[in-house]
Amino acid sequence: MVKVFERPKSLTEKPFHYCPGCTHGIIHRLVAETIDELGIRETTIGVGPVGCSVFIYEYMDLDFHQASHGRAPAVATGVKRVHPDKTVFVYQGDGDLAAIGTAEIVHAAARGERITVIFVNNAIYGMTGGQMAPTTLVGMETTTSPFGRNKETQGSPVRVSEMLSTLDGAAYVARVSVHDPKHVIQAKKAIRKAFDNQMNGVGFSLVEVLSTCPTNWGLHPIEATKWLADNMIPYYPLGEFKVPTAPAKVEGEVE
Amino acid sequence: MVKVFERPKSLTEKPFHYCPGCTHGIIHRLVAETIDELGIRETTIGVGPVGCSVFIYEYMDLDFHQASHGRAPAVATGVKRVHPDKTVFVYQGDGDLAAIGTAEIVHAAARGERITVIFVNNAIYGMTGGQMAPTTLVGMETTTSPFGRNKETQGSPVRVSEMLSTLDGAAYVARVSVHDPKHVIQAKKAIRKAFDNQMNGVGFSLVEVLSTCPTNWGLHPIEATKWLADNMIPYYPLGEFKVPTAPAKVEGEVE
Amino acid sequence: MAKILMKGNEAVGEAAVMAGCRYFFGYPITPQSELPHYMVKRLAEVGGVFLQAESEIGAVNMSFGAAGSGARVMTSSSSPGISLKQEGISYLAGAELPVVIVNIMRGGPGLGNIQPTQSDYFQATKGGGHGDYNLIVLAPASVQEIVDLTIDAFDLADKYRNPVMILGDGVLGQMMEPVEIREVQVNVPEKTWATTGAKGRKPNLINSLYIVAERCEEHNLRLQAKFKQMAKDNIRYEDYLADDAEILLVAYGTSARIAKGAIDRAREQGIKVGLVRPISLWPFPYEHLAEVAQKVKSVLVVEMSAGQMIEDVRLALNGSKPVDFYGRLGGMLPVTSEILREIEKLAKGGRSNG
Amino acid sequence: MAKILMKGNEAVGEAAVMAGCRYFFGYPITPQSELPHYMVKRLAEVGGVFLQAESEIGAVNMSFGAAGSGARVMTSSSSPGISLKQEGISYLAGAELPVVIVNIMRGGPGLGNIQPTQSDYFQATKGGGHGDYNLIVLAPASVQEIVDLTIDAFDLADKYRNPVMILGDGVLGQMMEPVEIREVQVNVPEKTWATTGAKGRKPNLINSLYIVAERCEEHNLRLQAKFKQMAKDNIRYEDYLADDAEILLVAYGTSARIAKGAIDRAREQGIKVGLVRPISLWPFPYEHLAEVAQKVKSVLVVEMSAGQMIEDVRLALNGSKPVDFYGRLGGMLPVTSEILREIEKLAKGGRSNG
Amino acid sequence: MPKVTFHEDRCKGCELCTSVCPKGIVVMAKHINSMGFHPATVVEQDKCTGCAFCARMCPDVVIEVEKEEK
Amino acid sequence: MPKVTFHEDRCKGCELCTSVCPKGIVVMAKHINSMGFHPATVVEQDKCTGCAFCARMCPDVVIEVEKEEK
Amino acid sequence: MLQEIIMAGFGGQGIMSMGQLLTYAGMLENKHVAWIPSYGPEMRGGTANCGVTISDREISSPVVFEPTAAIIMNRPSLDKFEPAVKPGGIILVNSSLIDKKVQRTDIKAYYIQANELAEELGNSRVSGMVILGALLELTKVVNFDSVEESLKKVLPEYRYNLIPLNRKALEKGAEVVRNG
Amino acid sequence: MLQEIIMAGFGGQGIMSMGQLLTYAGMLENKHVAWIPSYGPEMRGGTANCGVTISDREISSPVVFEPTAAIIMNRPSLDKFEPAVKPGGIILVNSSLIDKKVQRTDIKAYYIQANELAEELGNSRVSGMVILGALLELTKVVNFDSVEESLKKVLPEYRYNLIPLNRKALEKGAEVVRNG
Ligand SMILES: Cc1ncc(C[n+]2csc(CCOP(=O)(O)OP(=O)(O)O)c2C)c(N)n1
Ligand SMILES: Cc1ncc(C[n+]2csc(CCOP(=O)(O)OP(=O)(O)O)c2C)c(N)n1
Ligand code: SF4
Ligand code: SF4
Ligand code: SF4
Ligand code: SF4
Ligand code: SF4
Ligand code: SF4
Ligand SMILES: [Mg+2]
Ligand SMILES: [Mg+2]
Repeated sequence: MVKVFERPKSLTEKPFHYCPGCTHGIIHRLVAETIDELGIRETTIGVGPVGCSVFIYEYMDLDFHQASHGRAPAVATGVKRVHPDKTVFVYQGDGDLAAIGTAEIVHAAARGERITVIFVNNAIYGMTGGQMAPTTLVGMETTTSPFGRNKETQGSPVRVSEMLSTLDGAAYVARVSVHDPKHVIQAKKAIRKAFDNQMNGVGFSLVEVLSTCPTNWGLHPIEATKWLADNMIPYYPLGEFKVPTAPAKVEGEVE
Repeated sequence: MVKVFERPKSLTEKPFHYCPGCTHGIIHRLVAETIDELGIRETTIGVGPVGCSVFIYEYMDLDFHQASHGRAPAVATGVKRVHPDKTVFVYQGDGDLAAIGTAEIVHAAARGERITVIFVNNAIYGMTGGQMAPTTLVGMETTTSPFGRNKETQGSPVRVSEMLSTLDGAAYVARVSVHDPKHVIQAKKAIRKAFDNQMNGVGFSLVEVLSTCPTNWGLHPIEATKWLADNMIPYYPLGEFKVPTAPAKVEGEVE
Repeated sequence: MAKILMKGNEAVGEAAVMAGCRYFFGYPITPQSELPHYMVKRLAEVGGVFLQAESEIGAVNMSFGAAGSGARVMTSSSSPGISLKQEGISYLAGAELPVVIVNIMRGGPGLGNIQPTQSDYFQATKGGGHGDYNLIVLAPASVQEIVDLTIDAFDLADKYRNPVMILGDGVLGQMMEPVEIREVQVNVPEKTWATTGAKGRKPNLINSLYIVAERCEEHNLRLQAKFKQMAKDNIRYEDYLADDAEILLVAYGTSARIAKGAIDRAREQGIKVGLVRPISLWPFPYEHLAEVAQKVKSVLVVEMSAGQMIEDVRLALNGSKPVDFYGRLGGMLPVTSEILREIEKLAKGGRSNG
Repeated sequence: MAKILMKGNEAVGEAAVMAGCRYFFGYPITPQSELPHYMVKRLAEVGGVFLQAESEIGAVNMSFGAAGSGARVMTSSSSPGISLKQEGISYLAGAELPVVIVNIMRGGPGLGNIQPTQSDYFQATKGGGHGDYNLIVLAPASVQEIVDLTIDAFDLADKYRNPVMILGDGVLGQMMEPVEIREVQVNVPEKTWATTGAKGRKPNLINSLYIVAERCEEHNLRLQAKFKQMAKDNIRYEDYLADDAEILLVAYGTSARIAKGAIDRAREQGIKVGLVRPISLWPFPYEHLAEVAQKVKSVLVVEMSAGQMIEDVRLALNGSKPVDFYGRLGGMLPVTSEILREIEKLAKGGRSNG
Repeated sequence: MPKVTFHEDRCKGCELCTSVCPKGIVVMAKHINSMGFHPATVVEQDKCTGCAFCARMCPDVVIEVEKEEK
Repeated sequence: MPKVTFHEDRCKGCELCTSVCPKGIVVMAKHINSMGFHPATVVEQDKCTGCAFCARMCPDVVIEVEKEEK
Repeated sequence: MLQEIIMAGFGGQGIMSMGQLLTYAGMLENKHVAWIPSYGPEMRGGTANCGVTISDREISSPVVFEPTAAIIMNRPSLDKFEPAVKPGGIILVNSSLIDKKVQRTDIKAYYIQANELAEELGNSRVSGMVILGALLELTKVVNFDSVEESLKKVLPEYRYNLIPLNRKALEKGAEVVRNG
Repeated sequence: MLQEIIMAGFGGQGIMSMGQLLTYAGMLENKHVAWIPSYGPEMRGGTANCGVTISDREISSPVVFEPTAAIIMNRPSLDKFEPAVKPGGIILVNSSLIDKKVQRTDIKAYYIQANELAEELGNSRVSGMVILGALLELTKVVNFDSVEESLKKVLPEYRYNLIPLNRKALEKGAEVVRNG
């Protein structure tokens, strides 16, 4: 007998504190699997956000930085500049990355920082009690859009992957989902590519992962995955928005 | 004899403090002309940036807010929400808007704030002594890129208009230039549209104006206009990136 | 007048609405979230604007715009978010804009935690932002007082054209007490300086830039004169069994409430102990404290911090009395019995070593 | 050792490089721009990294990442930019990261102007960010001292794993004086806590989050013990003709230089006046000041602010001596002759009313 | 024959695994685990194809899957 | 006949107007204005078409253009 | 009269609302009242507790450190709050959910099969009200009518049908401790 | 010896570098020196000035409020700095550019046709050096050799050919005031 599926080595034994059915856990696992596959646990440094995944450093058996809300890409920039030979990745929620951290992610991408960003879009502020995020769909009820997000007064959801794809510095940008096993497998591939790029010295890579928040969506976990498929994917189409065009540059090479 | 060209009424008599040949002056004039044409001097509120144009409030005969560096779109949001019936415009440089103010402009656009943004892109920090801006072209020498902007370490210039065009909330986004009279006339048309949109209750409008900084580019004003045409326009193509699709909504109407 | 049971955070919101505030700009953060959650619904009822900004910086600058446009405006956050607002707060003070800022303090430094603290006292009272400026800082200790002080805060902000801060903590924000919801006569002074469109008058300018040093000094001198006036007119405090006290406690907000509990128990033992509770932290009741302290043997400051207000207490007493300290840190609450122990120590003539 | 003539801002940069700093993260702002302009070239020579961030917030958080990765790091700004960094500074203190932060102060509040001031004293010394923490704050008064203190700043930051601030102003940043460029023995302590990849050891974590209040309190108590030690070991000051002084001036940085000029002139008139110049603003030389002041008749504090350090002076003297104040605001410099006039007033037994 | 193992203590009873098993052999147990949740479990283990859908979908890494070597 | 007027005191001598006049009739004066710049001025006013290119290009709003009513 | 009451259990047991209900009742009787929740990371972890102070005099500290009475709805809460109860105070344990006994002898412990009693009344969800009834009986902190009255303030009108059941639960709890 | 010197004029006249040169020379003579610019909004406006302090003793204040000597290269600077000069001090006016006369009688004024003298030497750009020469002659603050030496430190090597001209300009200025 061989194990065809087991707990990745890069995860600690600590149980996740996430709510039942929250897909943050799946995404953590995919990152850990990727790090295991690449054999880079000892040379990878993670940067975590403020959000439900704030404790990611307890779950991953890696060196980690706990960054201030929204600033993980700037922290990762500091880390990567000191350790250009290490793999540096960032894990951020949509409030963290797409609201308060907009400037930091845009400019990390524009600079082509050689980091990998895992961007968990669950269309809500999970940790603080289900407030509207920049990614909240129009009409969606949250604690700060109790009558449903009103496009006229509260604006339209930001499509982060599309926005960042306009930047020359962004080498790889993809949107995936984890609402069913097939998509989980695709998500894993995208995450793998995003790490591969960094190791090849290619610039900034970001994978946007559509994720559920059963608690704040007020849905059973299974309903939540359906809701994601039915409502989020139409507005947030899946796919690769940008793939590296030029052959990978050797670190430090300058045009 | 009739005056076919005269000083717009919305300008005060105060001479601009700009360096000789700095096209900030042309752009100020175009905004003033537009306000004159629309007859909205008494119902318009301006919000100025920190940058060479920080004294715009001395030159325009309007109510004005002097905003903190980069935050003019947020200030304008506050103004517009209190005075939805007034015309609110923002004037910002590229350091102000595209660096420190990234989050504020992206989210004003995403919200579809009914404001008009005049975005002066001169590819440099003028006021503080010619440092590299997010819009500085690759290879361009500035006080903080003395060896020329290095794409590998300092990143690639941000195309703001293209980036903001990905947002549903942005109704009108255009890039124009003022390096010769023909383009000045086109620029004026775009600015006019951006004000018209607001008055029609259409969402967020932004006009990116390519502008010169003879002083920090180290060029004679005439050379500077040529340099703009030859170097900036190829990287920053002119045109309308987004025009309102739906018929203008009446203020307050909600879908 | 009807009493209703309310959470502190919600009471801030209700009081703001009572005071005529129709604009709220915020960004989510624990432990103040009940305030925006309340405001989004309540402002919809009264035709106001609730806007969740992209960040605390967005929120404070939206407040700048709305206040400069003549509106009564509130913005709210908790410690890390308030740190982010420091540049904006300095701008509000410099441009003389009336905004009510709420800080429901939590554990620090850094991300810390979401438990109640009082460790932003210095930031609030000495100026966390750059330049010479002062906020009026009001520290309620009950839900009723939250209502009263929030209403006053709007009047004071308008009166002086200056930002006013309500400084609370998680305990005050989350606890429920009865409050009287009274009719408030909203008297907003005419704001001829606000940007409303330059119709039939010279343009109005909302500004903190004075590029020529001489002008900037003049502006600052004018501000300083205003701060002096503000300081003179707005000293607030509560004395609790201070008349005959031999031991004087000084504490504000939640720690003052807990201190009162300890005082009650000490009094039961016959120890003559009282409390001065500063309600306005800026202006600080220096003179009152000095006066009350004249008659006491020793002074104990109780804070949920490493000791911040104690500096103001020492400045007030100017060496006239020994000042001891009992504090808890990082989101822990002072405990009645522990305060009692410190009191007993002082009563025996020792020094507290809290 | 060769002397060269250098601008203060450039001297900060050169000293940083001498101290082994190879990472600089900044964002342009007057009047500190010569520092990044110098660093971008100098770091290229020594194989370091100069990075212009998208904002001051970006810069302080990049510094967080680089310092947590084990590097010697500097970030620099001026007043409004430093206000924006307050959340980040609180995080640096909370996560115990050694970063040298430079503030070349300018006029405030708000946008103010770009002229020299000292009005960020409170922000620097009392904590402009949230939570209980302290920075070591060093205030040079000459270009040579800029070099010396900047070098020390890196050592202190590493020694205590704490951010250290160099607090200057436009005069110090822009003026030129000779400096000795000496060989510096760079001794960076081993940083076993830094994130370098968890190879053959447990993972390292750079963190300021302690979600359980008990843990957060423990963390804070540990920090407080460290701050106490820092305060004990790092008091710095200069006495100038203070031995026989009957009138004592207290001033730091640029205003101390100008005060010395006034003292020289007063001494020519036979007035016995001296100066204590705090070099470390935190820790403040409370005890030394109290000691020196014992022998004097009166004390005059000179600041380029509305009076901030004066609170620490009053805390030091604890009521033992009257403390007068002369200050200039909004970017104006104190003038030698005006300080002299205040000294003369005090010499005649009057009170200064600066 | 493929084998799935549930580390029951970690299960939060979210039921996602049950919804994705192509064989429908993952169900929720009646009992409560140490965290207070009804854990998932497999019935009719012999029908399992070892596809690992359940495991890939489990947010709490409860499930291990083994297969015979080929 | 069209007429251009230069508010000479405001001119900063940037020469942009000279570079865009299709008739080449805008030139820099020898003298220095109150701000210390050589101001622009028009020679051969009669060749002016009133196109206002000079005025549109002037960053300092120095130039006014008049035309006969049609 | 000063009663400082802790109510503690799992999230979802309605602890917080029960505390608010009691507080409301105190307010209706013109007493001084305060309610204070514990908040923070524990909340997601599952435990929930709140403190209720009801007094004739102004309330000094709303934070309850040494409760005069404690209602305990799960095992971890018993461990946490048993040591805190004021000597001479009372502790009410829902023995349907907790098999452990109170160790201290200087406080008075009551074990109430609240879930069973509630089910007897036809609805297991009123187990909290059963214990609350016991508390009222033992402390007389407020009277039953006030609690019933507050229910009206707290419940939406279409839920008023639940009031008689809740009243019965209160009385059931009272009866149990009255009888020993 | 304590000399506090103001140099003031238009931007572009090389005022700042001239001040730095003098400072450098003082340093070479092992004197205590400080150079301080005015900065800020004026700079873009056009005026530029700096203060140089050279002293035998440690320099207290590097800020020059009451200069012992002032070099004035444009009219606005004359208006600004004439009142500031210390009684008994000297003021050197470039009379090629300024037709106004110094009003004060308690200071000594020198008018130097610096531009004409410089042109005589073949290069109008050394007008500043002419005035500096006059200052050195009058104050003896540093000697000519030190200034020449500092020029070597300040100029790139391929510019060393300019040194003799500058030296001549210094001497010219000295000569003018020596004689008159
Ligand atoms: C400066 C600052 N502002 C606000 C907060 C409060 N806060 C914590 S997490 C969070 C948002 C979390 O949402 P998201 O990033 O979408 O992550 P999720 O919880 O949904 O995974 C906020 C606003 C904070 N900690 N710091
Ligand atoms: C918070 C803050 N950071 C930095 C500055 C300094 N600053 C003033 S203007 C400016 C940039 C100006 O560049 P840009 O926006 O491109 O305008 P331009 O001068 O080129 O028109 C900067 C960085 C400031 N005033 N405030
Ligand atoms: S609140 Fe939402 S995002 Fe956070 S752990 Fe629960 S389900 Fe996941
Ligand atoms: S510095 Fe550049 S942008 Fe600023 S006024 Fe001068 S030319 Fe214009
Ligand atoms: S491995 Fe596949 S078949 Fe087996 S239990 Fe899991 S999902 Fe069902
Ligand atoms: S998916 Fe995992 S946590 Fe959820 S029920 Fe199945 S085994 Fe349990
Ligand atoms: S109006 Fe036209 S033709 Fe006349 S001067 Fe101007 S540019 Fe030349
Ligand atoms: S464009 Fe205007 S400012 Fe420039 S030279 Fe012509 S008239 Fe003068
Ligand atoms: Mg989220
Ligand atoms: Mg620019």
